[in-house]
Amino acid sequence: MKLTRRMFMQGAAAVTALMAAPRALLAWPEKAFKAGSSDEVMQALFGSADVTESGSVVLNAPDIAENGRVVPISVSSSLDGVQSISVIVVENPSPLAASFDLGPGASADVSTRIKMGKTSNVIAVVKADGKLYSAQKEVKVTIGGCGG
Amino acid sequence: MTRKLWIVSAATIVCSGLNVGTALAADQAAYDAACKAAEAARQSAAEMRYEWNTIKPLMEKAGVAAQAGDYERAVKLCDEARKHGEAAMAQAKHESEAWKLSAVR
Amino acid sequence: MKRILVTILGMALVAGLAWATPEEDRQAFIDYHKKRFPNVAVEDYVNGVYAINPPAYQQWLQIEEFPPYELAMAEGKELFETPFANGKTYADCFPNGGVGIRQNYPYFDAETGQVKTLELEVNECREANGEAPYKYSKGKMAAISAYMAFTSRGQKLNIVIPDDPRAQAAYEDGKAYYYSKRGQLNFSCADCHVVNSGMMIRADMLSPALGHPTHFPVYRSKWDDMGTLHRRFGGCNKQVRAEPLPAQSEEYRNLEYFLTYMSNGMDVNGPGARK
Amino acid sequence: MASDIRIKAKLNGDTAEVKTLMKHEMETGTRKDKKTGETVPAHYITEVKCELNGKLVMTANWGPAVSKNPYFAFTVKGAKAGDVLKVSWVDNKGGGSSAETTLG
Repeated sequence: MKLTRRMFMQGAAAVTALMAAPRALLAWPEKAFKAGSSDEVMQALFGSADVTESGSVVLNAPDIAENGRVVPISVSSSLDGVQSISVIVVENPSPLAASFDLGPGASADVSTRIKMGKTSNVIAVVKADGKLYSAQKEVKVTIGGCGG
Repeated sequence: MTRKLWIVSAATIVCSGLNVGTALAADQAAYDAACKAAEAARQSAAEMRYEWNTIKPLMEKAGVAAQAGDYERAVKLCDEARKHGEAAMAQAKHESEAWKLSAVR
Repeated sequence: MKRILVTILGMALVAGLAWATPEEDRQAFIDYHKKRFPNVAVEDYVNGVYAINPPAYQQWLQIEEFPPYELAMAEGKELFETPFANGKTYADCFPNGGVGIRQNYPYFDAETGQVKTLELEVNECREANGEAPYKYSKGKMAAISAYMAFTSRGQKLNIVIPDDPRAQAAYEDGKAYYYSKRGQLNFSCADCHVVNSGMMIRADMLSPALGHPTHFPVYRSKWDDMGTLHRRFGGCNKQVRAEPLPAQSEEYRNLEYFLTYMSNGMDVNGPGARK
Repeated sequence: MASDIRIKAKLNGDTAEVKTLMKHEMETGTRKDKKTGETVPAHYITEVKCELNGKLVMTANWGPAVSKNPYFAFTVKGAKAGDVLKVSWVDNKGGGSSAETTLG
């Protein structure tokens, strides 16, 4: 494995290089990440909160999170033409946890681990061929006492 | 050593006396005594490896109260700290034999 | 009369206990767990609470897909392989170059009359080579310990208590620590992890004692960090509101000696990931 | 130095299953330092890019709700042995890192 590590703060040249680099996909959606409700997140990300619940979106999350700091989540979809997958934790102060933009070759199947402050519905939103589909699940978060 | 302590206490009493009047001087001394007793109990429990982690916070709170002039509360907190220390010592003594009854066998 | 009888019985038991050998203790420990969790295979206890908690086990498997301790392992490997200023390495300090030796720790050192742990010897190695010792609870020590445990995965714990009264005293001392109630809550280690294992304490299931030391050091989500076994000992002490002892204090080393002996014959599977 | 991005990639036919683990604090900006009592400034990865032979296949946009030492797994179709997979991230303070692996 070849490794490189760059600190982009090192100089203006690096910053310029970054700006000049071709970027096929959109910039980091700041407004959506700063939004305080799931509807605001949807508006900021998609300009619409009009979403259809669909069995073709599969959200895999635990019923009871072992630890709210590390909740394993995965989202996959059998829909064609998936453009993006977003994960929204309704009760988090900033509900949008992550949003994945799929380029050519990427399968609609992503996994990550997220923080949850308390018990909440988690919504997976899949954008496919310009339309929005979702799946949701309640994940219980309990306050730990001892552990391990 | 005893003499030095006496001088320190005396100085404190004098200082308190100058600042807030003699009525509180006795309370400062009572706090000093209660605090000393608590610290002694804590140390004994610690030497037995049985110190409770409640003792130091109680004494810290007592110190804050004393600094604010609330000697009554400070003495109360120190007394509680001392009781925790004594309970820990009693626990140590009891457990030195009692543990054998709970071992898996 | 009844009370006197109970007292006499109690004394007889206490007297009887003094004669239990470590091997008898270990067998009793395993029998206890077999009775308590009849559906759990002994070898599965290396997975700690996940051996007895299926929903948590599923989440743990997902964490194990790419466990966070792998970052520490990589750091530990690099630290382990980087020579000291004098050109020597950790490999020069340990048998078999320090690889695949975790299962033999802790051991009784006849020379010093003390129980030696792996972490203690890592620092002895550093100091013998003119390097400053690491702190014992986390950080670089936990990283090196994680790497050394990883190279020993699958090896069977082989803790030896030699025919030396000092070694037996150290074992007994660790055993006493394990079963003695302490702190304001008046709980012993065993009260949680033997008597009440599998029960919920608030939102957490208490893990069983058997197999406990097999998977350390651990990355604990609660810490968001790595920690050694002694860091966990300190945490347990604090939770019963007792003042923790320093990592690698004689008491904790003896405790590790006893506790690891209880898991003799089980696979090393550290480092681990825990909630 | 030890990498702060670790990649595990497995090739199944023409599908690459990629798992990554990144070393990062992922500070939310709301946590208080226990010792100083001061709020620890937000510091988290905002964007992860995954490229196959230099072509962008996936961008992950993250907020501070992604867990410390983030895990990210995804699959890529149309991959073959010898392809180079690159993963890079940038954070909200302008830091960044990248690593690559050759599919085998």
